Formats: sequence, structure tokens, C-alpha cells
Amino acid sequence: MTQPVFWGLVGMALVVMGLYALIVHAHLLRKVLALNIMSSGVFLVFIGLARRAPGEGTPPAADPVPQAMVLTGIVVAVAATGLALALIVRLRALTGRTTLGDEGGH
Amino acid sequence: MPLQLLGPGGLGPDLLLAAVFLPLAAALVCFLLPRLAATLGLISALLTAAATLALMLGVLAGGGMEVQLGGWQAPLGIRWRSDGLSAALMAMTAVVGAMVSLYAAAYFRHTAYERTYFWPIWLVLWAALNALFLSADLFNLYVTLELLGFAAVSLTALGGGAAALTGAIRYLLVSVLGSLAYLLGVALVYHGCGTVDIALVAACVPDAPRPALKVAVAAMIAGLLLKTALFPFHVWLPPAHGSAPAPVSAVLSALVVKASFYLVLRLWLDVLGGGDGDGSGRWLAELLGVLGAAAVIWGSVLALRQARLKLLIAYSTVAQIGYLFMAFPLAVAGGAAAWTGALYLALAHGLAKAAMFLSAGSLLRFGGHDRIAELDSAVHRLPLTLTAFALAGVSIMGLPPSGGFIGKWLLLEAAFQQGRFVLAAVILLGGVLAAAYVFKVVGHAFTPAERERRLRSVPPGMEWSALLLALAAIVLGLTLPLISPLLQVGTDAAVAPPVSAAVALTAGGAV
Amino acid sequence: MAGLSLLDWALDGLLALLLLWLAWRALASPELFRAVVLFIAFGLVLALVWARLYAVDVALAEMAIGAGVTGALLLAALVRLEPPIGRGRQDARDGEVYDHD
Amino acid sequence: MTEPQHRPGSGRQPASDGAAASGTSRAPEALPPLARVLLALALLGLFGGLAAAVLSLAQPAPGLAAAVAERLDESGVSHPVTAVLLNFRGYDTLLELVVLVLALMGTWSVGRARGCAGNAPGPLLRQLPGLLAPLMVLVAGYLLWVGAHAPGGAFQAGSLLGGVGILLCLSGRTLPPWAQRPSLRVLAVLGVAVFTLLGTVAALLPGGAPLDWPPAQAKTLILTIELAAMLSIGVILAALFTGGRP
Amino acid sequence: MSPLFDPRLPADALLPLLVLASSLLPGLVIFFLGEARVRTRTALNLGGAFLKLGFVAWMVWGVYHGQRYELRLPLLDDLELTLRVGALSLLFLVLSAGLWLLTTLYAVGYLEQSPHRSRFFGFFSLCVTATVGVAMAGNLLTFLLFFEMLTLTTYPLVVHRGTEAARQAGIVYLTHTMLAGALLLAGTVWLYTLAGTLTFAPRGFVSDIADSHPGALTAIFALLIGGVGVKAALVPLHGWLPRAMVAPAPVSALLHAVAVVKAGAFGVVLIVYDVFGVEQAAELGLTGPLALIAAVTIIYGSVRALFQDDLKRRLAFSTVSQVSYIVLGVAIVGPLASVGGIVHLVHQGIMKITLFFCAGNLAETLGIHKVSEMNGVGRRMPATMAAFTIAALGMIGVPPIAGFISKWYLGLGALEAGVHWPLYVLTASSLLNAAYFLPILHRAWFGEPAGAWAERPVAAAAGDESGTAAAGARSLRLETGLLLLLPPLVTAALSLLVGLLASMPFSALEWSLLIAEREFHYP
Repeated sequence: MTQPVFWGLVGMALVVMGLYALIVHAHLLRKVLALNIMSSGVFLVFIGLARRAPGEGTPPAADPVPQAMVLTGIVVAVAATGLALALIVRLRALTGRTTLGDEGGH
Repeated sequence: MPLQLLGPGGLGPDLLLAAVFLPLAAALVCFLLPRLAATLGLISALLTAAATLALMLGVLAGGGMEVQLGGWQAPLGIRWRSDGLSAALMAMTAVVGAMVSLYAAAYFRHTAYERTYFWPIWLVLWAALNALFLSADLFNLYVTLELLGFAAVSLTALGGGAAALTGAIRYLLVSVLGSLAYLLGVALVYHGCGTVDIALVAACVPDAPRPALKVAVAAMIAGLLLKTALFPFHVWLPPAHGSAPAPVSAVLSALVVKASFYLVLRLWLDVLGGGDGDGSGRWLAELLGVLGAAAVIWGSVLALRQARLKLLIAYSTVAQIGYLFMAFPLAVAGGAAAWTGALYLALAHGLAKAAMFLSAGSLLRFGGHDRIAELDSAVHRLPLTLTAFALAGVSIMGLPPSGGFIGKWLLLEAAFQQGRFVLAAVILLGGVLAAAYVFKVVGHAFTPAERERRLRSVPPGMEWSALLLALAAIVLGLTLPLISPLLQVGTDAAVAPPVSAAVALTAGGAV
Repeated sequence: MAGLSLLDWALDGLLALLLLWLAWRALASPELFRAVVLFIAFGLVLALVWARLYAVDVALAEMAIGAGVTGALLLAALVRLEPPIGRGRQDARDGEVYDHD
Repeated sequence: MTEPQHRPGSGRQPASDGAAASGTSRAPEALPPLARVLLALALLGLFGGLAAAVLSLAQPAPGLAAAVAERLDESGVSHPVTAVLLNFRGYDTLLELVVLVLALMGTWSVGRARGCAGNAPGPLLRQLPGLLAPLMVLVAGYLLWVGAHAPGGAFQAGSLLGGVGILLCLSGRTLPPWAQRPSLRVLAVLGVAVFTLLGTVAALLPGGAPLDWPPAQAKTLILTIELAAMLSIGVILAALFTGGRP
Repeated sequence: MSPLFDPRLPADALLPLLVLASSLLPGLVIFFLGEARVRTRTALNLGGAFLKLGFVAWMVWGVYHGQRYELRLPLLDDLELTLRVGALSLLFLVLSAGLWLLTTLYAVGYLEQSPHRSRFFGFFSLCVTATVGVAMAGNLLTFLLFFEMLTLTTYPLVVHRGTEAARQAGIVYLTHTMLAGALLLAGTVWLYTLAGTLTFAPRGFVSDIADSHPGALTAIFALLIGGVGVKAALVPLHGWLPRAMVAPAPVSALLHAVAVVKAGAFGVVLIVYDVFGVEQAAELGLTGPLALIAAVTIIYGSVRALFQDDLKRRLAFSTVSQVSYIVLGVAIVGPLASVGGIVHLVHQGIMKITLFFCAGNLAETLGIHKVSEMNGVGRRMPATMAAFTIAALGMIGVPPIAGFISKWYLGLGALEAGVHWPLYVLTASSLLNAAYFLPILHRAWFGEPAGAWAERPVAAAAGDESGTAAAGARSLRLETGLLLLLPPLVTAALSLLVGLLASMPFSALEWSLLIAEREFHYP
């Protein structure tokens, strides 16, 4: 096993953990946390595996394209988190609920 | 032929630009000037629709178009590519979008708060749809998917009530989860092929490491199925579509769901080369077919059991999505007409379902509720709206000569050719069930209205936009000779000259 | 990158274990506040991992956005989710009243 | 239920399809133990599949690092990540800024902001921003500038600005009048607006394409866009933190 | 890009279009008319009906002289919507165009002052549009299109009254016809995938594949016949028809004599002759079972009719029985039998519409809905009952009325084909017909008047039932309104005339012989 593959596997583990938590937990804040951890896992796969490619300079910098993509992904994730939290806070204010009401996920 | 002016050599690239940037810029202006949002929004919506339709004519006349964004060649930069498939879906979006905009201008007339947020978000959504249909870059598609998802979620939440919020949150979670699965697939594709351009990935697929590629495709398709609400993943759809404001429901059901379906189709056709490469493609197609068939039955039965009109329509969407996926096993086994059928069903469903939701909105606005059993009084006073609903129902049922009929006919033809009688039976049964739930509503038009309640008036813009959409769904059935050549445009994208040149360039760049 | 030293491996392994442990605790911790704090910690460790993978831009962004802003958003939301329901009722119609700019 | 504003509070339970809605039950754990075990097993299988995919990837891998390096000179900046973000794949970045604006619109449409964290700020929190804010703004400016040739750029700088906004908000300070609503909107859309405008102009130049920066002006254009984007990102992140429209 | 319409649309392609448009356009306009605009609406209705009759007459002349009318509209890649007018189409066209005119007149009188008239006449016109479309269909796809359109446009007519019973009837009607539509669609598509064409042709178009796919063809035949059999009310698919009696009388007249049932029967004729070819069908062993079903339907309908006290229900079961004469004529493989079947298409229509008009008059004027209430009604409404009598006797098969001609040719055809059992069926059916019609006639003419209408002055009785004083005032001079009386008298006279003048040129019989000659290449 090489370093990129190692981090790729760690990323996949994060994805699976996040998915488990997403399904198991009912509290919406936890679902948001789970999605964030999942996305971190995906980003780790993206960047970790990029280390396999020959890079420039010493020490070789990571492939810039996945980096740019992950930057984009991070910003999208924070936007999603912000929107989700606003909706959840609003739901709580209206109904007092912090879950979706009917369990069972999606 | 003057239409050539709209093609690749003439205004074509500018029209591509307009299709994405015009609604986007309009959205910003609407956001900055809330007071003028409705006026500006409506004008720019009509302009966008005109530009998109011109683009479709251009594609029809002059063939597919390509734009290198930023002027960079494919592996490095992002391509916009407009072929028949995307032009057809964009045109459908334009028609639905224009009508929904007309409807919304009337619908939100008295609710300032909803109006100020509806317009910018809706225009962004439209820009995202066009961007998605144009993009030929897997990662860029991820961004457009997220854009689309967030816009849809925000619009759903506009309803403001607890039901709308719950629907929106569920939608957001599902949407983000689906996008993440898709992104995971993109990551693996990038690491397997060193590019995210669709054509280049397609060229690399035969040599790509197998398990990685299979997992990548599985992850991408699973994510997209989640967003498309195919059968076991459909649970989120009815609450979201059923609780949003009427124009929003129309957009969600008619367009947003189609976007992720389009992407599945795109991946299947352009990246996997139609899925007949090896056994696993076949196997996946069969799975999709089974899920689609289950969706048709399950969605229709549930639609029939709903007591509320908007939920009925939403479950009908679940059922109709099933048809789209039933095309996969049929097409993979050699019935290429099944693709045309699925596409036709997608277009017809877009028009018809938008008409249905808009009519439901008018009924709801008029009667103050959408309980089907008590619709009589509203239905009697709004004959145009009812007509729109019924005509849209004709297309949903798949009766001739509507667009839905053509789609079903093509699917049935493929099914009978291959002797797949079970699929054929499901297609037919779905039509009968659709008739049952459509007439469950329409039947109320003929019962004597008992209650005279104080009812709100419905502006003519709301009634006519729905009716025009429904008529479009019917007329679509007569346009196969026009649209069929359109769908052929760019089907051989993988071997077209500009792309093979790009493939050569990657080969140089990657080594 | 074939020649990775034992020290490198130890460092990678340690970081990975820490990362996974933090993620697990953040997801499983019964108390929401603790979960959010653990998530912020997770983000910071992840930033280290990015740096370790020579993705310095991502590391910076993760620290600022992933851990910082997201953490702040989560904490703020946590505070807003805490108060009793009664308060929410009064401004329940907030969203429906439009305020002109 | 599209018109809740007319009938507030009456029967708004979302109808669920058959899967009996347990309504207000607030069980912290959604699934029974057996289902969780099965789920865990299924996810283990999923992990196996994903791991197999990772392990099967070729070594050394294809990538675009070389292609980026080759064309870096034409991009106007010397830092490859910035070149990718704002030139090669600038369109992604544009859409990403739109995502942020959209999240802001969505958040604002949901409701009004109700203060930052509810509680009165402690003494530390009241003093801290005064010291930190100017420093953070300085660092943000530096990150933006350095992004042209080293790690850094609009996103990192913008999020620092957002951090400044969050700190100010937490310390209970109100925004200066010039930063109130209309200009807040202007700032929020500035990044997208500048990006879109320049991108469109680039397309309309003879022989140009959307977002096609002429190499000679590329650096100026990119810095302009980054500046606008940084401001927008900062404003939007801070506004997201307040959780509603001002 | 192929043009949707050929710009050089020749006159012979235009005519079928005009026939469609002459009811389609008035129908669409009528939807938008206010309830009160009676004159405009009536003018549109009658104008359309006369125009259509004129166009049809023009085409009759043309076809008689060997002209063919055809219009094509590309729909699917290699399938077109085709309107084509041949002899068989014309027979059905003349029937529907003529009877539409009479039914419109009748409906104008019948529905005076009732609510939702715009809606009613709108769908009425669309319904006829669909019927003439069915008549002119040049291939199975076009047939399917208009057949489904017929379903959709008749549903509002069936539920027009809006009562709970009407709603239930509507549901039953839809369930039957929608399932039938699915069967028909399945059969059509399957057939298309095998045969590669759907264009109707004399002697059918399946002979090429008959040897290779006999099983599939049998299944397709069953699907197609099942699809049209619902509308033709073949047992056991007839359940909707008696239920649909809740509709207003003009609708019943339309359903039974002109549009729905007739379209179904016409469909059976098309499928046996123009899709499969009667000899091919016989070779595949398909006509035997079809004849059996027809025979069962004939007997079953007649027996059920015996036990109905509700007049319209009795007539409905009579329809179930009589329509299958057409199917029987088709299924007995032989030229004379087919002439009998085809001519019955017209004869049954004329006679049955007379009966329904009369039943409607009784219900509208005197409030009579049941056979047991008809005692002595002949004295009160002699003209109506005279028409009724002629039609009923015709149904029984009394010469020289129309029904006799049909039965005569059916019997001859059976003998010619060398089978005897249809004769027994015909005889039994005629006896049963007599058994359920003669008591009605007896009651009407010789019974002692009883019931509310017998004691009260005419005006009050009429006003009481129809709810309008106008109807009563109108009835002072005539036995009922002129518009209500004229149509049954005309159709009764017609059913006499087509019998008497059966051998004149342009008579239905001559036309059927022509069809047998031209389309099927018999004698």
C-alpha cells in the first residue's frame, strides 16, 4: 500500500461512517454533521489519490486540478451547511421539532 | 436557410452564452432590486426562453455546437456542448419556464415576500438547468447539480409552512447526499482517466481500471437516481413537491427531476457507450428497468390513494419517472427507439406535469384547499383550468395523439419486439392507473356543486399558462417528424472530429 | 513517492487514526455541543492532513472554511435550537412579513 | 399547502406514504438495533467495494498536473491552483460563487436574522474583535495578493473576512450604516456580477470565448475578480452566520 | 425536415379533413359560448351537421364513381395518421352524419333550459368528430386515436347529469373502456412489430406472417377484439352499457346507435376484414370462437332484456343483443352473411335510435321510465308510439322493415356457408325479441291508461316532469315538442324505407353489396 492509496482508503472510511450516521441519526443537526464528514471523506479521496500523479517541484506539489475542485467542494459544502441550518432553525421555531417527523430516512 | 444563422457558425455560441448567463444576470438584478423583481424576472424569463428556442432551431438547422469556456481545450478547460438531446431538453425547459413565469407573475402578485425571493432563485434555477444541459464536464456537472439542488430546495421552502420546511430539509439532505455520491464517482473517474471531460472519459473507458470504473459509475448513477427519485429513493419527492407553492412544484416535477435523469442518460450514452460493452452494463440496465417498473406501479397506486390533489400529482411524477428508466433494458437489448421513447416521455411529462401542477395551484387558490373530494365548486368555476388538467392527463395517460402516447408507443414497440411482455404489461397498466387517478380528479367537474363559498378569483394568466402547457403536451405528439431528426444531432459525439482532436491532445498531455 | 520512510508512515497512521477517531466521536457523541466541538477539531486535523498531502491551498481553506466558518455556523445554530419552543411561536410569522429595503 | 400564510397552524403534517408517520416522536435514534446491525454490515460491504476501487487504480496515475504546468504561462498567474480556479476552470468557480449567493438567498427567504448567538457577549468577546479584526483583514488582503503565485487566494481570504464579520457579530457590534441592507446585497453579488460581466465581455470580443482572459490582461482581470469574490464570500459567510435576512 | 403538411393539399385530401372539422370546430367554439346564447349554439350545431352531411354526400358521389379520398399526416417515424374514405367508411359516415343531425335536433329540444348545455353540445360535437374519425381511419393507429378520443369525449356525456348514479356509471364506463384501450394498444403495437405495417387492406395484411407466428396472431386477435369488444358490448364485456343508461336520452341514442357501440362493431368488422382478412382469420381458427361469442351475446342480451322493467335498460340489453348480429355476420365466413352483418350496422342504428328517441319522449313528456307505466300511452302519444312500433317490429324482423333485411341475409349467409346453428340463434333471438317488444306494444296500444299523466291536463303533467312550464305549453297542440317528435318520425320512416327500397341504388343494402364486391372481392 502506498501513501495515496492509504489516504484514499481513509477517505472512503469517512464516507461510510458519515453515511451510517446520516441514516441512523434522527436529529437534523447530526445529519448535517454526517454530511459534512462524508464530504470531507470524498475530498480526501480526491486529493489523497492525486498524490499518485507525478507533480512539479520539490517536494512535488499535489495535482492542482483536484485541489481546485476540492476548494470548490468545500465552499459548496459550507453553503449547504448554512442553508440547511437556516432551514432547521426555522423548522424548530415553527414546530419545535428538530427531526423530520417521520423516521426512516430516505 | 436563415436558420443557419442560429447555428454553430453564426449566433449559436452567443445563444449558448445567453441561455446560461442571461437568467443568471437577471437573477442578480432581481435580487438587487426587489421591487422590480417581478417585472424584470418575467421579461428576462421570456428573453431566455426565446434565446433557448432559437438555440434549438440553430441546432436543428446547423448541427451540434461547442464552446470552449475560457478558450481552453477539453482536458484542461470546460466544454459546453449542445447536441440534439440537450437542445430538446433545453427547449422543453424554455417552454415550461416561460409559462411558469407567466403563471408566477400572477400567482405571487399579492405576496410580496414570496415574489421577491421567487424570481431570483427561480432564474438561478433556470440558469443551472441550462448549464447542466450544456456542460460536457463531469465535475462542472457536479457544481451545476448542487446549484440546481439548492435552488430547488430554497424554492420549496418558500411555501413557509412546516410541511414545506420539512419537505425542503429532506430534499436538501437527499440532494447533497446524491451529489456527494456523484462527486465520489467523479473523483474515481478523474483518478482512473486523468480527465473529467465526458468525451475524453468515454475514450478512456475501455482502458480504465475495471473495479474503479464500475464503482465510479455505480456511485454516480446511484447519486443521480437518488435525485431523480427512482422507486426506492422516491420517498422524499412527494412531500417536497406537494408542499411547495404551485409554480415551484411545477418546476420541480417538470424540470429539476428531468435534469438528473438527463445526466444518467448522458453518462449511459456518452460515457458508457450505451451500456452494451459488457455484461455488467446489461445487468445494471435490467436493474434500472425493474426499479422503473416498480415505480410505475407503486407510484400510480399511491397516487390513486391520495386525498390531496398536489400529492396525487407528485406521486404521479414518481410513476412517470419509472417509465423513463424502463427504457434502459429495452434500449440496451437493441431497441434504440426506446431512447427516443424515454426522451419523448420526459419531454411530454415535463409539459404535462407542469400544466397539472399549475392547474392544481389555480384550483387551490380558488377554493382555498386541494382536497380532491371537495373540489367540485372550484372545478365548476374554472373550466379552463380543468381543461388544462384533463388535457395534461391525456398525455400522462398516454392516449393518442399526445406526446406521452408517442413515448409509450416507442417503448411498447421495443418491448414487443424483444418479447418482453411483462414490461409491456406494466407500461399498459401504468396508463390505465393513470387514467384512474386523472379521472378521480376530473370526475368532480361533473358533480353538481353544493357549497357556495366565498372564493378567490384566479387571474387569467394562471389559467391560460396551464392550458397552453397542456396543449403543448398534446401537440408534442404530432411533432415526432420534427423532433426525431433533432434527437439524432450529435449522437455520435464520441467520434466527431473536434473531440477526437481533443483526445489526441490529452494523450500528449497526460504522458 | 515510493520511498516513504517509517517516520512518514507513523505520522500518516497517527493522523489517520486521529481523524477517524474524531469523526467517529463527532458522529456518535450523545451531546450535541461536544459533537460540534469534536467536528471542529476534526476539521483542524483534516487541515493538517491536507498540508501533509502538499495541498496547502486546501489546508488553508479547510482551516478557514471547513473548521472555522462551518464550526461557527454549527455553534450558532446549536444556540438557536436550544431555547424553548415558546419563543419561536412569536416570530413564527417572521418569514411571511416582507420588509422593504 | 402552498398558502400557509392564509391558514397558519392548521393541519400541516406532511403526508407520508404509508410509512406510518410517527409524527412528533423524537426518538434520538431512528433505527432499531437489528436494523442498525444490518445497516452496518451493508455499509461494511459498501466500504469493501469502495476500497477495491481505490486499490485497483493504476500507479502512477494520469492527471492534469503536467498539462496545467505546460499552459501556466498563458494563465496570467504563477500559482497553478489559482490558475485552475480562475482561468482554466474559471467557470466552475463562477458557478460556485453563484452557489454561495443562492445559499444566501435561500437563507434570507426563510426568515429574519435574530441576533448572532442570543447571549450577551462576555468581556473577552467584546474586546477581541477590536484587536483581531484589523489583523484578519490585513491577512486576508495578503492571502488574496499572494494567491497569484503561492497558496492562498479569494476563498481563503474571503473566509477570513467572513470570520471578521462573525467576530463583529458575536461582539454585539452593529454594522456601520453603509454596510446595511442594499449595499449588503450589492457586496454579496459583487463577485458573481464582476465575474459574469467580464466573462461575457470576453466572449463578445472578436475570437473570444466566455471567460477567455487575454493573456496580457489575465493577471489584472483575475485579481479584479478575486477581489470582488473575496468581498462577496466574506459578506455571504458572515450573513449566513446571522441565519436570516437583516 | 419533412413538412407536416403537404402544401399542395389536393381536394380529395381536404374533404376528409373538412368532414372532421365540420363538427370539431363548432364543438370547440361552443365550449366558449355562454349558456344563454342558444341561437348561436343551435346555429353552429345545425350548420356543422348540415355541412358534414353535405361533405359526406359529396364523397358518396365520388366514391360511387371510383374516387378515393386520402389524407396522411406523419406521426411516428414510419407510421402515419391516415384518413381514407372507402365504401365501408362511407356507410358508417353516412349513418353517423345523418343520425348526428337528427340527434342534434332532438337534443336541442330535449335539453332546453337544462344546465351545462354548452358543455354538453361541445362534447356532443367532439364525440361525433371522433366517430367520423373512426369511420375514416386508414390504419389501426388512426383507428386507435379516434377510438380513444371517443372514450374521452363520451365520458362527460355519460356523467352529464352529475348524480351519484351518473358518477358510478361514469366510473364503470371508464374502467371498461380504458382497459379496452390498453388491450387495443397492446394488440396494435404487437401487430406492428410483427407485420411492420398497420394500414388497412382488403383481405388484411397479416398473411405474410400468418405461417410464422400463428400463436402471436391469435393473441393479437384476442387483444384487438377484446379492445373493440368492450365498446361493441360483447358478453362478458358489456357491463358498462346498461349502466350508462343514466345519461340523457340523446346521449343514449348517440351511444347506442351512432357512436360508441357502433364504433365497436365497426372495429370488429375492420379487424376481421381489413386487418386479418376473413379467410386468413378463418384459417387461423379465429372466426369460430368469435361467432360463438356473438351467438352467446345475442341470446344473453335478449334474455336479459326480457326481465328489465326499466324501458331504457330493456333497450340497452336489446342493443347488446342486436349489435352482435353484426359480429355474427362477420364471423360467419361468407359473402352473404357479411352483407347481412354490414347492412345491420346501418339498420340497427336507425331502428335503435328511433326506440331511444321515443323512450326519451316518454320520459320527457310523461315521466314514463318503466315498461309497467306504459299502459295506454299510445292514445296519449300516438305519433311517438307509432314510430316506436315500427322500430320494434323491425327489431323483431317483421318484413319489410329494415331488420328483416339484415336477418334474411344473415340466414342466407349461414346457409351459404354451410352452417346451420346461426339459424337457430337467429330464430331464438327473433322469438325473444318478440317476447320483450310485443308486450310493450300491447300495453301501449291496448292497455288502460294509468298513472299521473292520464288524469291531469296535459300541460300540468308535462310541466311537472320536465320542470318547465314552457315544455307544457308547447305540448298543448302536439303530443310533445316538435323537435322531439320529428327525429323519431324521420328515423322510423327511414327504417321502413331502407327495408322497402332495399334494392334501390344508394340504399344500405346495395352499398353493402358494393362493399362486399369492392373491398372483399367477393361474388
